[in-house]
Amino acid sequence: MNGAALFWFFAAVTCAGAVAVVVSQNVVRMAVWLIVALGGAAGLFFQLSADFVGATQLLIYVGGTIVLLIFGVMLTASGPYLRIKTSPGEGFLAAGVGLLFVLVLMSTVLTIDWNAGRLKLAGLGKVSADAYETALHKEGLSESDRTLLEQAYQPSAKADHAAEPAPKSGPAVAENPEAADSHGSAPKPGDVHSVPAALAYELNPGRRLTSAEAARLAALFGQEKAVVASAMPAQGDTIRPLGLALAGLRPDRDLNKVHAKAATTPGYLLPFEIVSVHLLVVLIGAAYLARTKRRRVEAS
Amino acid sequence: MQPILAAGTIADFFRQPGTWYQVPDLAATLIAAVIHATLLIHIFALSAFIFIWLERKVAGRIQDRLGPTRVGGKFGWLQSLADGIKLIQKEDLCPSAADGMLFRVAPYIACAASFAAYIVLPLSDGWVAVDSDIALFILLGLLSLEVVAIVLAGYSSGSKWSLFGGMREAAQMVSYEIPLALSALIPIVAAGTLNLSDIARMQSGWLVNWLIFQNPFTFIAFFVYFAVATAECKRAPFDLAEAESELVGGFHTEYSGMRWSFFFMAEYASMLLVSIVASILFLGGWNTGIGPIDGWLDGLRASGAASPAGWSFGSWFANLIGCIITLKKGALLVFVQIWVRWTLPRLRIDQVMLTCFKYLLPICCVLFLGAVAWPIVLTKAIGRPEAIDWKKAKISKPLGERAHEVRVRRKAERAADVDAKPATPAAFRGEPKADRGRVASVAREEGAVDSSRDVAQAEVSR
Amino acid sequence: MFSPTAIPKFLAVAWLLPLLGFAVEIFAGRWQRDRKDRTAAGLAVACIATGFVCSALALFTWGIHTGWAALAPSAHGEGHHGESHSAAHDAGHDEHAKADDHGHDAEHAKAESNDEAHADHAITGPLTGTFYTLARFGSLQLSIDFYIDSLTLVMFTMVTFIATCIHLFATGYMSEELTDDYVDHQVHTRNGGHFHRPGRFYRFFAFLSLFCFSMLGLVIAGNIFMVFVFWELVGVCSYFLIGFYVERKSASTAANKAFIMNRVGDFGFLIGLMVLWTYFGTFSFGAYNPEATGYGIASGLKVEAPHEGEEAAPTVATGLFGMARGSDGQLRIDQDVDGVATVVMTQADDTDLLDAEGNHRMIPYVLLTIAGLGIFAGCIGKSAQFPLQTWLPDAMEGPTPVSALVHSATMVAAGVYLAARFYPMFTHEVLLTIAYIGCITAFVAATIAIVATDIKKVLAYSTISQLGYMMLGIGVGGWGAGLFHLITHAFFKSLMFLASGSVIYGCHHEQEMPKMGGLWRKMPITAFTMLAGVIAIAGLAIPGTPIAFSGFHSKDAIVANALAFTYANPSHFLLFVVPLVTAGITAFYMFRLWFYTFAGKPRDHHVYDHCHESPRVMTTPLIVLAVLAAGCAIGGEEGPLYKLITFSQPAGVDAMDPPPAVAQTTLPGHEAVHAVHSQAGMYALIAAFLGTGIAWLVYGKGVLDPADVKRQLSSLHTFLSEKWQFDTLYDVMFVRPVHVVSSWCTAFDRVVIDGFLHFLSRLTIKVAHVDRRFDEGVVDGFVNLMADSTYSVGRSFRVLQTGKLRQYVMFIAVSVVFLFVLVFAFFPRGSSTSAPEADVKVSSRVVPRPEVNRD
Amino acid sequence: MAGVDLTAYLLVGAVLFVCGIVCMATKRNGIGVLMGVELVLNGANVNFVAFSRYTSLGLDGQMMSLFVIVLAAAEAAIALAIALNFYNNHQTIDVDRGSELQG
Repeated sequence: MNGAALFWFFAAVTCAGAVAVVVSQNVVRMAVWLIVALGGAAGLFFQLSADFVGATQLLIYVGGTIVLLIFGVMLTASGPYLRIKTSPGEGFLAAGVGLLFVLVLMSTVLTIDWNAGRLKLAGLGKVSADAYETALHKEGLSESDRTLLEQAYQPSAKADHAAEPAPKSGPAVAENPEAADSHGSAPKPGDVHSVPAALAYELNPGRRLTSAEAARLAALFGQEKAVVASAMPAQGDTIRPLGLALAGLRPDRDLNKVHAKAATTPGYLLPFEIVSVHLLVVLIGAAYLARTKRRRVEAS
Repeated sequence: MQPILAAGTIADFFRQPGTWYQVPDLAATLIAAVIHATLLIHIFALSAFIFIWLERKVAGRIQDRLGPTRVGGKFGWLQSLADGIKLIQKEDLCPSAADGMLFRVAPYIACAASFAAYIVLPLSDGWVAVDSDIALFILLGLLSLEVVAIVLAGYSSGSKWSLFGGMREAAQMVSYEIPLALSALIPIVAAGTLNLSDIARMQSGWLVNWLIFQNPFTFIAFFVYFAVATAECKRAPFDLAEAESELVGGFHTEYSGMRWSFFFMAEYASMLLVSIVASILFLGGWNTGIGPIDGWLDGLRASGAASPAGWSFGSWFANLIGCIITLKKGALLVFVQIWVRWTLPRLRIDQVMLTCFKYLLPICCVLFLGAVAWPIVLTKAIGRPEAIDWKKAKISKPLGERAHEVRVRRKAERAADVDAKPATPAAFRGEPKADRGRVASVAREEGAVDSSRDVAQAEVSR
Repeated sequence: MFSPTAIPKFLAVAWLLPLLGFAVEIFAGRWQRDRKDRTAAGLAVACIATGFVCSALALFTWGIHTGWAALAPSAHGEGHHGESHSAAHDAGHDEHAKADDHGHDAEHAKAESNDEAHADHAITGPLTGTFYTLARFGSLQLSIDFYIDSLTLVMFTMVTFIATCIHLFATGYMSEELTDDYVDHQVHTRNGGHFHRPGRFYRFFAFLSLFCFSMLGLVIAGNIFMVFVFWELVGVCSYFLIGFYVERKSASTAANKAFIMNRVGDFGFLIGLMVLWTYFGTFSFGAYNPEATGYGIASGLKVEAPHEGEEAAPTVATGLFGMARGSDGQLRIDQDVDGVATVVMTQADDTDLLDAEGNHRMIPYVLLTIAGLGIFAGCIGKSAQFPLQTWLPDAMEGPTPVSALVHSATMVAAGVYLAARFYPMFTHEVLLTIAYIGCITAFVAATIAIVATDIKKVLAYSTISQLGYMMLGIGVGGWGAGLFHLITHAFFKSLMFLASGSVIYGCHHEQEMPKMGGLWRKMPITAFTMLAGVIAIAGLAIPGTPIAFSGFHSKDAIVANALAFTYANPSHFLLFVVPLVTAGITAFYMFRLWFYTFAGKPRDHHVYDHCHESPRVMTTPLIVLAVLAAGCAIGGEEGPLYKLITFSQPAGVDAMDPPPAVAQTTLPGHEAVHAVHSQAGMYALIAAFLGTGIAWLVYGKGVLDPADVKRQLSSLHTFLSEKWQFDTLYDVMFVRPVHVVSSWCTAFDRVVIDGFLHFLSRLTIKVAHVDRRFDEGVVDGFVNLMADSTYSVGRSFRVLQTGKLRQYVMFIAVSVVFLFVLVFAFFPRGSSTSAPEADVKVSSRVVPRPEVNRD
Repeated sequence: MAGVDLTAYLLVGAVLFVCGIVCMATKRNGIGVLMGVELVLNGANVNFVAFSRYTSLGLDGQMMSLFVIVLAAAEAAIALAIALNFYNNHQTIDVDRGSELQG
């Protein structure tokens, strides 16, 4: 509960800060509100157990970039408390467009079932009919689970296509041999032929799933680990994997791999180098651009 | 262990099911937060209280006079209190030329930034509000927020003196953050972690275990860090932002009363903060530096961790001693800062920037390279482990070994933590944890333990 | 120290010291304190004087080792040539016998001929050897060789001695250059002033040193290649020195003229060189041992002193002289069936040389003649013989010491020396050519000298004339006589030049004799030393007594040879008559010069009043030279000098017995010459006295007014003062034809080639015009069309380009929203969203397909 | 927990993003435009981190956000230098005055 409260608190702070940035007319105040917004975003990062990103946000954004911006404000202010006002018409137009934009984005966010993607990646986007039936008729299945199962899945229109590429060993779960390995109730290869209806079930796009429902579904299919294993660890201890990734190693991917023989996941060594060089170049370039120049003689 | 904003063990305490003091989750969190904040604010406020008095006394002694004696108390220790009362009584002025909102909010930002950094500061083993793996990083990030307050104060005052002070402060702080981070990075490189508790833990034992004596580069880095930290707190000889002789008072020229004093509380709090960080990074943190005593205290702490309640009086006592030691070390360094202020003349602003970019920054870079190369050179080329049998000598163990021990200990504690409460219901652990998936976390722990075991085996075989 | 091997060493030191001096002096501008520093001159004098000492030592050593055989009174008591030579041979045989007595065999004695124990009388022939081998290309060896016989030694001593005197004199004469601001009065700047420049004292001496080095190198040279190199070095040095006053137009022109004239001669020289190399395959003069010579210093100083009559070791190849003529000194001429004459080459042991096929190696007689003529062409250029004589008078533009050096010891002597050196290679035809050339030169120059008024010009023409004498002497078989005259002439001519220099110096650079007169009162030493020189060159003597100046003896020898030659070949009587007449003219113009300058009354009081005697540093050399000019040839043909020279005369060449079919002339032998000697001497003396008398009458006594004579014979006078119109002749013969040809070439160039090019260019322009129209009309039109259309399209779109950043952001936002709406409207989210399809799927679930072949 | 899942974070990100866009579109002050850019970048960052937490994106999301933060700092430095140049040339920071490229 406290997590949710903190989220709403930070979300409110972030959004309020962002809106205040848009609304306020004084640049320095804008900067202050930007600090608020970015600090709130940092809080959100902490809340998302991305400690390092949050701290980086604080250090670089709030402590560095904003100070730089304020610095710029001071250097470019032709008078104290400079205000350059926007015309009301423009303001209204921008507000309208912004509203439209936010509506578009929100509708997109809200209409997409994000958990469907997760389940698909875990191999539960399309399950075989017998797996589905097995899960549906498991002993002690609660009513809510049953409803969830029925609502979340619908028969696949392309069952024949889905069945064809199934592996010879015959686990019924389509398209995902890894999932089949850990499928506790998978039928033995011998009785494959005895199953009469080999139709598959796929996720129902009309039913949006919450995270909890997705986790529950995964648990029902015995895929609990697979669904969450690829997500970030719950703890905030992200610096070591991040550092290793920057050094070109991905233990978070490679250690949890089912197939040990698979190629190791590439890290971020090259982007890291590129960004470092880029930063250096940028710093030099900024110093060059901002250096004191001989002021041109005013031509009238 | 947790998202750092979840309030840790105190909250857990109030969530304990079946007890009379069980409160709802949100309330528990709030209570824990308040308790933590109260504790920290005491350090924050008291440190200012004491150090302002100390500053006056030290200044007096250095200037061959007594310093405050009249207001009351022995050695005039009530002077700060009297000052505080006076400041509270003063009118809260806001100049008409000022940007009122920013003018009023700036001191709070300064205080908040300085105070927030205490969140991740361990005063003793486990006595930390948020035990984060990137504690030092967060600390530096929060500390860097203070500059925003200074700049805002300078800008919003509507005065040239303030504006100049703010600009200077902005330039100085942004510049000095680079050598500060770099010099703090040098013990980090040696220790291999950003977790301040772990860093302090691995310095347990004899004096030579302190990171300042780890290698020549950390030794130099300590002094560099201390100088840069002094600049970061805008202390003399780097106090250009408030240079009285030229800028009247710099960014706080227009302030009065409590708002004015907030800046100084923030300053003294920052001084104590960077000093404690220095003591943790270089000077052993809460460790005494005497092997047997440290060993005894560590044993007491371990007994607390091993007990079913999670703590014991012994561990509490050991931590109290550790806390006192930490604060003493910090106070000593603060005293050095005060001493420096009343001894050295102030630099010019261009000299300040020159010192940073032409001297401190290159020195830090060299030190960093040296610190990185040191273990390679020492263990590969010179062969330090073979040269002296550290285990037999029992003076010190190689740092890598110590760090490994600390890591293994932490893993074991975590595993024990998980194992000790297998039946804890999800409600007790809080909704977010359930959301994150306990099984996954356990699996990850196993993986982590496995990997650390692999490392240990590799070391053994080597 | 005085072993035979020391001789080349002494000479090498004498030769290289001036080079060292040059190398140091040329940088004197750097190391000297200022322009007034005389160090360079001192160094130059020291070098050349040391060289003289070394040369004298070498001569002395040589004398020891020949037992002064050259000077010993011969058995016949009359200094007979052949006799003296055979005496030398006898001495060689004696030595040989002595060696046998010591128990050594012949070869052994030869091998150890360098050994001091056996070397007391070892030297009878030339010393040959190699200082340094530069390179070897197959059989061609380029090396620094030496070829030392008595001629070489005498030349060395003479050159170094005279050069020393001239150097000494020059230190006084050139002292005007010892300044930072030398004013050249003969060069006028555009603003009417005179040309100012820093003094070039040191540079003058540097070039003098280099000049001496070159000349000495030429003399010591042991092969013809080396001769050529130093030949050219001498030329370039004379170029530097003649053009010393480079700012004067006349001086630089004269330097160019000298250089170019010499090139003409050198062309012939090169042809001769190539012919010789092609047929003989060696450049070397004397015998050398190809196996004994390596490269570098290690190869140095290998002295070969072959004895006549001894068997030469087979490894010893024979030099040019030995190959052309056998040990008897005769050409071995063969005639094949076609009557083509060839000369068979021999080895040192008189066996025939064989080529690779085993045939006799031989050279066609004609080619040998051509080679000789070529070599002599070089001598013509260098010694200013007809027809290349015109450069020498112009060369007077150089400082007087240079003139003295050029005219006496170095440059012009080089030609005569080379002609003498190559004497064995010359056939009869060549010798005859030499004789005639010399004869013509002597006469022409002498006549011009009569009318010359410039004191140095007179001397210059007399030089040419005397050189002609020398050539004549060599040409008529008087090898010794020619060289004898060369040496004596060197002394008195250098004396006279230095004396004239003294006059010029004393008269402040006044060179015109008509402005002088009576100067002997002012400068007695100069006047009387000059008089000694004049007497010497005129060949005066007191009849019946041995009292005679050097010129008498040497000229007497030449005239005697010419007379003997004329007796032997009556058709060539001119070769006697003309020199005789010339001898009279010589006496005339020389005394004319002396009387003009020193005797009589001063004609120009301005000059007279300001002139003065020269300082002692200049007069001392004059006195020394005067003594030598008078007495160097003491004893005449029985005297030491003549004997020394003729000691190394090529054996037998003066009395060849040629096959009549080949050679048209006969050279007189010694006997013949000796027979006519007193007769010829008398003729010459008479001629000299005649000339002297006329000169005294005209210029001394003033019996005849020269101006009257000049008026009477004005056309002749003009002809003579125009130098026989030689310059005009060359102008007509060479310069104008070249101009004409070049004008033809210009016309061809202008009309044909330029015309063609102009046509091409006009054609190109025409084409370009057409192309331009196409380009402007079609290509540009198309491009412009495109550009215009693009431009108009851009214009229509420019409204959108507001330049306002915020509006662009707004555009982006609006377009994104628009795109979203578009996508949502026209691209629904996949097929499964539509309800009917879902129904279909449900129905499909009802009717499951049977599973087929899941394996 | 009801309500707080990926969608909530994405909505916050959307708000930040749109605020940034609107800020860019309305602010005449050049530095205000820069702040809008920062907001937009932060909206994206929130999305990245949220995806990293709630989807299989994992570490890559955080890594991307790190890169974005660092590059945004670089961008701010450059943009500030440009703004200073702009100010030097126009004596104001009003971006509407810099319309030399108007068509």
